[in-house]
Amino acid sequence: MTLVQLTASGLRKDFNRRPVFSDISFQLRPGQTLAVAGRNGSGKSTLLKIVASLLSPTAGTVTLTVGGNEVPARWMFRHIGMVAPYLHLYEEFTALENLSLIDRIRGAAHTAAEYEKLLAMVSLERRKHDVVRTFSSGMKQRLKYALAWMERPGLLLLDEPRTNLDADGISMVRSLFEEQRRDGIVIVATNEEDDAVMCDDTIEISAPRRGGMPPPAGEGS
Amino acid sequence: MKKGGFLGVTAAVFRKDTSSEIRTRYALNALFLFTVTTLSIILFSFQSSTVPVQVHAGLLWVLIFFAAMSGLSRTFITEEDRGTILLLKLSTISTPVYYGKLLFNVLLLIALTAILTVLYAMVLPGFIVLSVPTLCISLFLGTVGLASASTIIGALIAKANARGTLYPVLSFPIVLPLLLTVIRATTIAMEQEGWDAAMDEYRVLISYILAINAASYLVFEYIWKD
Amino acid sequence: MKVFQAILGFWLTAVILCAFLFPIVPEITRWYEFPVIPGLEQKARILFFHVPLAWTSVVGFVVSVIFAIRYLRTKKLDDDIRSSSAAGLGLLFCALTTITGSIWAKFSWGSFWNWDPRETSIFVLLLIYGAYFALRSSVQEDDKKATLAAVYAIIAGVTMPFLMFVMPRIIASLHPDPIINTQGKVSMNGTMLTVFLSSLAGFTGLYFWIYSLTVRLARLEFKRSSEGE
Amino acid sequence: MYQFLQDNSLYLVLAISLMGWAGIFFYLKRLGARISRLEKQDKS
Repeated sequence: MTLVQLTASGLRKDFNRRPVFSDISFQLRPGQTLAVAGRNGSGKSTLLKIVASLLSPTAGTVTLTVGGNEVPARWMFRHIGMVAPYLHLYEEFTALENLSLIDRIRGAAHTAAEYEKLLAMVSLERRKHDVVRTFSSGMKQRLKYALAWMERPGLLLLDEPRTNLDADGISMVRSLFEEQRRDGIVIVATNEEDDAVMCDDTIEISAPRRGGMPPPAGEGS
Repeated sequence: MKKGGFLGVTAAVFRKDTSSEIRTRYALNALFLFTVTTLSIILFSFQSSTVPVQVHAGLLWVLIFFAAMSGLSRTFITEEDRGTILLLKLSTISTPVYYGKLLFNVLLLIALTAILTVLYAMVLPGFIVLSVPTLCISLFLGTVGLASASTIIGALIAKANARGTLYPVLSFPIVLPLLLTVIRATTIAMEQEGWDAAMDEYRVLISYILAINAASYLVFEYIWKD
Repeated sequence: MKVFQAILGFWLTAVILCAFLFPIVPEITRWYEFPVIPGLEQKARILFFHVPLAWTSVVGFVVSVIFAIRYLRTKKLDDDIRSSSAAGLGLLFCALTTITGSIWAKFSWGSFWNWDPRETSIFVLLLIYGAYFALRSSVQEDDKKATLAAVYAIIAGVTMPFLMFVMPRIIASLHPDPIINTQGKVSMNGTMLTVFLSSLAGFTGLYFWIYSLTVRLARLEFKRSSEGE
Repeated sequence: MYQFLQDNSLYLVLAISLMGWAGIFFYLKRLGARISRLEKQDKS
């Protein structure tokens, strides 16, 4: 794993000229964790997507530095692992195929043993040859963790980390989280108090009100 | 691209799309049904009447065009619809994704064109070709050009609503110069001997392919982001 | 701006007067006479209006593509406003071209539409404009709409020259009818050419006048809609 | 009357064109003035 540092400054996102949030700044060094809290529709997911550079902000910048060098936005994905409800897997492939296909597309080539290890970590080793379409939503969530963890990313982004997970799954997420916070960064977007208290810091986002209008609907939290 | 290399990643995207297509047959089923229905409609309407050569050339390309319209946008639309595009975005940059999908579309359309042409020649005896090399070269260049244009428009359309109707509407003015040229080249193949009779047309087709691919390369980055 | 408008007003008035009042004679003796173009005679006068209209619709397209490229670079919605305004105006001029063209075609060639190379080209331009606005209307979000429209304008801008190049070669072979070629053989004398070029300049000026109005209006609308919410 | 119009149809077309152009010209001028007024309103 490479040591990364993340700086977000003055982030703001508008949808159709309607502000979702504005002026969000934070800085995270290796070993730091951040919780993003806020009501449904306040733009937690939007913020996470912007940090992952999946979406460009209306204003502000996100910079990721690795060993002191700034990573250009289009290459940021290399240092990011993400788990989110809106991130979907290739359902026509098996768990193992999902891992190996994405691995190849990432330009890396892990060994079969490493895939096995990852699948064992998320307790999917017995279903590795089943297509994802037949998986329960909890199992899909586990597979997403395996995908996010495969490259040992410097920056882990978790949106609603416990969605669909059972007690076992939640403790697995916990241990991943502890493992990551040793020298990596974690950002968690969550509604749950339990997740937020694990983190060093919490930022609360809320839509800048304009004449009492409710924040825009549609963009999932 | 350091690790894996650009070509390796492009190949990986292509492989992913191919095996996905083999598993799901989203495009293949649509294309197969399309071919069967349109060919039989043409067969019924022509019966045994003889038609001029140009009509055959035109008709063949109308078939290929609409086949492309029914099949080639899938590769981007399915990613967008199923939300897997985010997984791709988190895994690589725009260019290899574009070229992987372009390669997939080109090969799919080449295969389809080959099958369509053979079927067409078998079913309609009026389709007589004097120069098979000219026909092959024109079909090849035309198909590559059509697939290139369809791929970038497909990427565009995947982000919009009302895609089904919009796809041919957006594509038609873009591919019209290509279609007109390739129809002419096909007509030449049916009328004249020698593979170089349609040299001018080849030049136009090749420069069209180069131009549309250069433009796609430059703009795809912007479609990819957001 | 005032001066520009006054000059434009006189300029185009003069063009209209010259275009209609200068006599068309078989044998040119005086400077203000136009030569007879076989098959067109008095109908040749529409040339001074129809061709500039077609020209401006192409100008509209080019302006739209230029601002589309700029939008992708700057991501400022103002460039999208300029790009789409140019396209909207281009569409209007393109429609006018089609109408005047087919009226001319009716009187010269006997039918409203002949699929001659230029007619087909302008028709395709019309299709591109139509597709451009269809695409715009199918996207809700501003940024995305602007980006997709810009990309489409650029792709169309790349393929359009092929059409201009390919079309005359293809159609000529399908329509060997010599009547259709009269347009290609239009022979102008110096006076005619001067009036023609003045008209081109005048219409281009008119285009940019209307264009600046459209852009200002669109900006106002844009500002109002973002404040109104 | 009809004969007169037919003989001078060119002038008729000219007159119509001139009137059309004048109409467009003054319409655009008025439009420009109205837009300027709105722009001023927006600024203040």
